[in-house]
Amino acid sequence: MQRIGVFVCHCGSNIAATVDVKKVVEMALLEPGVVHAEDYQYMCSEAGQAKIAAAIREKHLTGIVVCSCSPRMHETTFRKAAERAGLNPYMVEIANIREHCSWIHKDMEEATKKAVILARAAIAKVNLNTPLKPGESRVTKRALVIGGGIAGIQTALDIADAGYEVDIVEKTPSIGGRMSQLDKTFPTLDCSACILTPKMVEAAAHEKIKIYTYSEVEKVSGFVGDFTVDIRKKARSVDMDKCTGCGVCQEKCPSRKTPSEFNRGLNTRSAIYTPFAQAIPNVPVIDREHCIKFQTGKCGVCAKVCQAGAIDYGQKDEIVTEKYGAIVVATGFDTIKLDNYDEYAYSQSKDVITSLELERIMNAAGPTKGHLERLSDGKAPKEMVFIQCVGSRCSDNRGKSYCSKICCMYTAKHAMLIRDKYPDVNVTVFYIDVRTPGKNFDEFYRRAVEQYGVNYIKGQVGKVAPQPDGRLLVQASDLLDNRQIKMEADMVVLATAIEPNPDVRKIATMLTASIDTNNFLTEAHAKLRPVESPTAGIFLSGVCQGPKDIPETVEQAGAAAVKAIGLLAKDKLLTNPCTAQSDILLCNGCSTCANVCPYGAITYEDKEVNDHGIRETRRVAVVNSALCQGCGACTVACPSGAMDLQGFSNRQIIAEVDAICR
Amino acid sequence: MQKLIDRIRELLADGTVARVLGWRTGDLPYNPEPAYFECEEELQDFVYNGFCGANLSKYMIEASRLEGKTLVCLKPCDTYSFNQLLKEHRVDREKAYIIGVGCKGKLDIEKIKKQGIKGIESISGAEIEEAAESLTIQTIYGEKTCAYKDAMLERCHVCKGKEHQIYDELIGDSSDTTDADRFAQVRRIEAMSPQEKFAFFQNELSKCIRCNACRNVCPACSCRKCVFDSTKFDSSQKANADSFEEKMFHIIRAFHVAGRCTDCGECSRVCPQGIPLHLFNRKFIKDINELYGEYQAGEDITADTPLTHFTFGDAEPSIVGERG
Amino acid sequence: MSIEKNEEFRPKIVAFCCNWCSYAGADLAGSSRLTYPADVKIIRVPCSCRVNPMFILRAFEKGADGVIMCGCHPGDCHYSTGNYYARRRMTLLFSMLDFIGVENGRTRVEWVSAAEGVKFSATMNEFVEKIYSLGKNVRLEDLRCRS
Amino acid sequence: MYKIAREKMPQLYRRIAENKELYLPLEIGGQANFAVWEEGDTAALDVLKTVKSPKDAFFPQSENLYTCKRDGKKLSIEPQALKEQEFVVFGMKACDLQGVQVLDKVFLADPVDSFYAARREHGTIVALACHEPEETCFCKVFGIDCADPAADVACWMIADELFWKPLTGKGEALTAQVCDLLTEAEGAEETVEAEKENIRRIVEKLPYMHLSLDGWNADAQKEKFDSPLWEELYKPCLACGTCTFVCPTCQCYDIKDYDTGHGVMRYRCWDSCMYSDFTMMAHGNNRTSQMQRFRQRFMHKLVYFPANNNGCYSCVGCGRCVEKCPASLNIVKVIKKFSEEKAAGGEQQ
Repeated sequence: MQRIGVFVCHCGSNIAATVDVKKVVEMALLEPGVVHAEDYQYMCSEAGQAKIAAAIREKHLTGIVVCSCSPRMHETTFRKAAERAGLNPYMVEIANIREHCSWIHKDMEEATKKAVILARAAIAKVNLNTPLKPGESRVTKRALVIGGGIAGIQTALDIADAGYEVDIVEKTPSIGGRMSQLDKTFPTLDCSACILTPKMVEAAAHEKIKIYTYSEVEKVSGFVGDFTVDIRKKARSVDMDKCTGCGVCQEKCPSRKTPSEFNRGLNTRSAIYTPFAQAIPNVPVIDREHCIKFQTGKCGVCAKVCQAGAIDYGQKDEIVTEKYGAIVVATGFDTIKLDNYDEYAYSQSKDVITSLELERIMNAAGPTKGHLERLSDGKAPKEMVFIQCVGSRCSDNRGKSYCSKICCMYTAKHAMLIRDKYPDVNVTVFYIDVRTPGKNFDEFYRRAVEQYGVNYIKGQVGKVAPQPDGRLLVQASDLLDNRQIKMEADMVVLATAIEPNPDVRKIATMLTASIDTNNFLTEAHAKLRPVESPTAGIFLSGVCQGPKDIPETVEQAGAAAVKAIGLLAKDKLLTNPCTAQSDILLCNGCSTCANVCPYGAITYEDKEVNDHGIRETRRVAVVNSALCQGCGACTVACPSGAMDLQGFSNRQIIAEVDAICR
Repeated sequence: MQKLIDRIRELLADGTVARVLGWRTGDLPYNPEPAYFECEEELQDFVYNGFCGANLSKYMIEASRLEGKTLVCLKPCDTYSFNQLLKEHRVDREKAYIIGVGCKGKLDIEKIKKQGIKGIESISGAEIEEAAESLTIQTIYGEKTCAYKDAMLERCHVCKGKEHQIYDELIGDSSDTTDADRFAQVRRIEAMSPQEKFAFFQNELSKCIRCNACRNVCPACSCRKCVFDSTKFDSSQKANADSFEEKMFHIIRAFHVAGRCTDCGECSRVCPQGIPLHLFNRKFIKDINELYGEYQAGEDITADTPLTHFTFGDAEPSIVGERG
Repeated sequence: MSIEKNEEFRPKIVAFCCNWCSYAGADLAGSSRLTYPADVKIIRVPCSCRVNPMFILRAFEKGADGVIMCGCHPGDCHYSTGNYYARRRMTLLFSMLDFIGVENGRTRVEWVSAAEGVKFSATMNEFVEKIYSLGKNVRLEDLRCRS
Repeated sequence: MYKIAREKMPQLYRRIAENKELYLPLEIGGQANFAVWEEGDTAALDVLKTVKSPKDAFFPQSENLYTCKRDGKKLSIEPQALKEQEFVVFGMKACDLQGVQVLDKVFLADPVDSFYAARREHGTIVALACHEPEETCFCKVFGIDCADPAADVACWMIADELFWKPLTGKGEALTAQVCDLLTEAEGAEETVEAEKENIRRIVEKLPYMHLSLDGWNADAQKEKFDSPLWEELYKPCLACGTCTFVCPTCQCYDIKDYDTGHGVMRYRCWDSCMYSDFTMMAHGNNRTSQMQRFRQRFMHKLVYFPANNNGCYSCVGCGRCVEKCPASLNIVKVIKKFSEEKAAGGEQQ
């Protein structure tokens, strides 16, 4: 039997003016288990807390109920006070007789009656409380960043600068990501490579950062503070230590027909290659699928020409197992496939291109060495059409329902750059809305229209038809003038929607991080915890969480780093003790609970049980209290009642219900 | 049936299976019981006829713990239950050798007796071989006949189909015996006024004697310890001391199996008081189908179960009132 | 209002509120002095997904006349997905209660954010009024509790 | 001997109900069970067996024992009043009558169960002979004559007339109360005898009537208890309580508390030896497997009870469990199995 103390706060007149606090004390004393009750002016004051402490000590209280303001206000205060007096902090319950009672009721009798019932419910609950102790777990002071684009690089740099080790795992042969493919960036028109390359170099040179390129995360186990990750280092076929990056192998490689991923397939590369000149590491990989040596066994030119003897055809994939305290996902995006948008003739005409392809065409290192030309015949275009929202803001199932966010701005950038460099080219942009929230964004767009004479038409393009003469007939509607437009263009650029990198689904499953219907990783809270996954210890950086531009990505990368640093700075983690627990004897092992757990906190083990003398091995649920956040979804999903939530147990809630309905 | 027995004998003899879970012939013409057979001579009592309504899936929970494989005879509708148990890790597929047995509708002795047929000595027409149109019943009060359809279990009138969902081999033909709308009665009740609904269920549930037959026969109610037997929830009640308790028991039971109930109809088959317990389950199934998309538990074991899954655009609970 | 008309009957109403949104919304209603009848008593739960249908039936058993559950708006759940599960569970439960003839107005779910003190108070006023109009719960009560 | 025409029966019910509770087989939701008759109800007297036995009238499925009330920290205890209302159970069959005899041996033996005793004292039983016994009946095996039920009043329904014969003082008193509705039945003895003969002839044809109880006695306790047959027999058992709850002789009960919010109601309710928490105590269960619980039921009915009650079995052959067991298990199958085994054993020797 508990020995319960009840403390009724006047809160000055906030409570006492409407609730007869003496009556509450008197009635509380009649409840089972209550051995002490008193009221006081301000329970949260030093003096009030001292009264609580004194009563705990003198009356040997095992639980207390404070009738006061909302627990959201002072629950922590009273828990700490109880703890100082030697009582387990989870033996404290609050009856909210201010926000839920005195402040909303005017009639004293009625308010007092309600306060008595609320106190009674809290007493009934605390009668069933048990002392709880937060668990502890160690923190491995190293972070893993998945993805080596600008988001991953920035996150890694920030974490490393704080003094923690960081590993970056990048799937492709080089870090740099999408940003390395861009020519210029809005709204300042900086050269993308010029601002990205120093960051790449800095990351590579940082003593706290280890970069695994051409590598993938294979397996993740463990939980916040203590993840174990298997990383597959794919065989590069080139010895990283010996290679000097001279590039001779690439020049001499006889297999040159592979579409270049970096240039979006607009030109080709050799089978041994580095994706781009500034690649980090500047060590090529052999694409075994297209390598003559690997396919036929006859060739070996690269090994012959390599002065350093770095070519190693026998290299095998290697699995590295590392421990991490925090994991940041920065897997980025790709543009969507345009299979559902035949009307734009993307697959029929070489002169219909995506914006990302235009970036490569405009880039001096790109397939046309930076000359704006039609890919079909190499002629300079005179008339260019940009189509916005291709696959974005789509109300049917063909594309994405969301706004890709970056297209308005990069199209303004493209239009401006073309008009600047080739003033004789006419540029027309078909848009639904022009969205330019962001610092200097609208000014940028207006410059495109006002200074550079870009022709913006609000309207949708219905069809792009290649003509016999090689030009493209664009049929559109002008929504403002309410007329149909037919115009001929030399090139059409599609502002193609972006979507999360398709690999993210696999990674999310490994991390038990939740993902939304568009494959974006879900944040723990849309507003208040935007860079954390609901799964503890997993953080989100960049477009994997939602569409964003470079400045936003960098901001979020920094924010994710701060959250990771906050975690790594701790020596150990105290876990919320109000977690779910499964009764091994009642558990059916049916997996229902695991299906509703948003944190992947429930696993199944075959355990030896002794069920009243019957010894057998059973499949039972095990809750990892470091991962469990205490929502209670599993407790209701569990049909046998094996799963219960500490601090909000079935019996506790039922006791409250009974006390209220009595 | 001979083909079935021959095959079982073979599998038992060559050691493929350690035992057989089927039906043993009863001492009355209509009461075969679920039974294990472990050797050739025991098989002489093996029977499979129209009265073998019992769903043997649930016995496989226990059988999964035994050494060696258990051959189990499952009718098409029983295989849904087996699948569901498999999904919930309650049975071990490796421990089961499933013979999908043919089914042309199972018989309900209560329905025969309700027609005033009593003192039954023998029944012919319940054998499985050919689909009989009628039953001939010898009684101490003379010979009676009864149309096969009129003696069929309620669940067979809303048959889920003749396809077995899981099996190692099939023996015997099945037919789809559907001749009624599965949700007709649910719809009829839905159309009643609250007073009528309440009166209907009060009348039915007042018969409940809390024998727990419905729960214990139910393949979805496979908890090691039911919440109503456990002290953990403060819900341990044995008797219908107040009319509330039956409601609590049957609503919660239906809720616990919602999305998992395959509508095998065993609950209604075994209720000694003839309470149409399947109505609770069907109501949930109908709601799930209408609100969250067609779902048949036990059909696809990889599918998301309705109550452990959601969509962002799910109906709000207020739809209950809005539907009228 | 019907409250004055019916002096005798004071309903018992249990409100389950999730800690993160609705309980805070109720706090805000309090600090904004937005009144609602004292018949409503709030039980704090971590999330709407913690509310077991058994709790709701238990409340009726013990004499409650109405039960309302409040949680974060769909999409805003502190635990991401809790209220989505709760929504399905409660929809089915309420539908079943309706099916067996328990007046549908006695149960309700409302999504109330921490900023919606006004909505909290309005919802409670509306719900209490509804319960007054329905009168005493007799269809789901254990009569032994009256003694 | 008296008689009354069938169509006049409602008048009879009404008369009895004037100052007594009248329990009759009533059909509710398609199932006949004994329940208190109210004006307008139609009796289901032609139903041979009600689903539940009429034992509820004397030993209800659940009944309050006492109530504790809490007022602040003060507790008060109110015992439950004993039954004082006179009542009549109309239409009980011979097997169920024997069932009451069995209950008497349990509840009226020292220490007397006062709740049960009060009901027995205030209850009058009007029994009805079984017009057409069925294949699940085996009362004769226990020496019961379903053609001639001995209660306070014995009745026979022959054609459209009910023949009424008071046998005890209570029966005479009831007869006096309704005598103006009854008519003297002259020469009825012959009619009734013919009916009895007819019933007995039917009984002879029933499949279970020649069941042998050989070997079911106290001496066989250990042999029966240790028999390997139980392990085989119990297998289909679902551990539900159907057999025990429809049984006219099962008498086990559990005592439980119900929290009313203002105190506690202590009540008893039927328990079933088939339930996993049967006889559960603080240390756990003394029967841990379903086989043990299953064995308990039959050992109790056929061995322990007769051993303690001069050979009186606590089964009356009503056959309800035969009809209602969801797994088609029953006491007949158990008895037969043991007999077969014995016969087989005999042959071998």
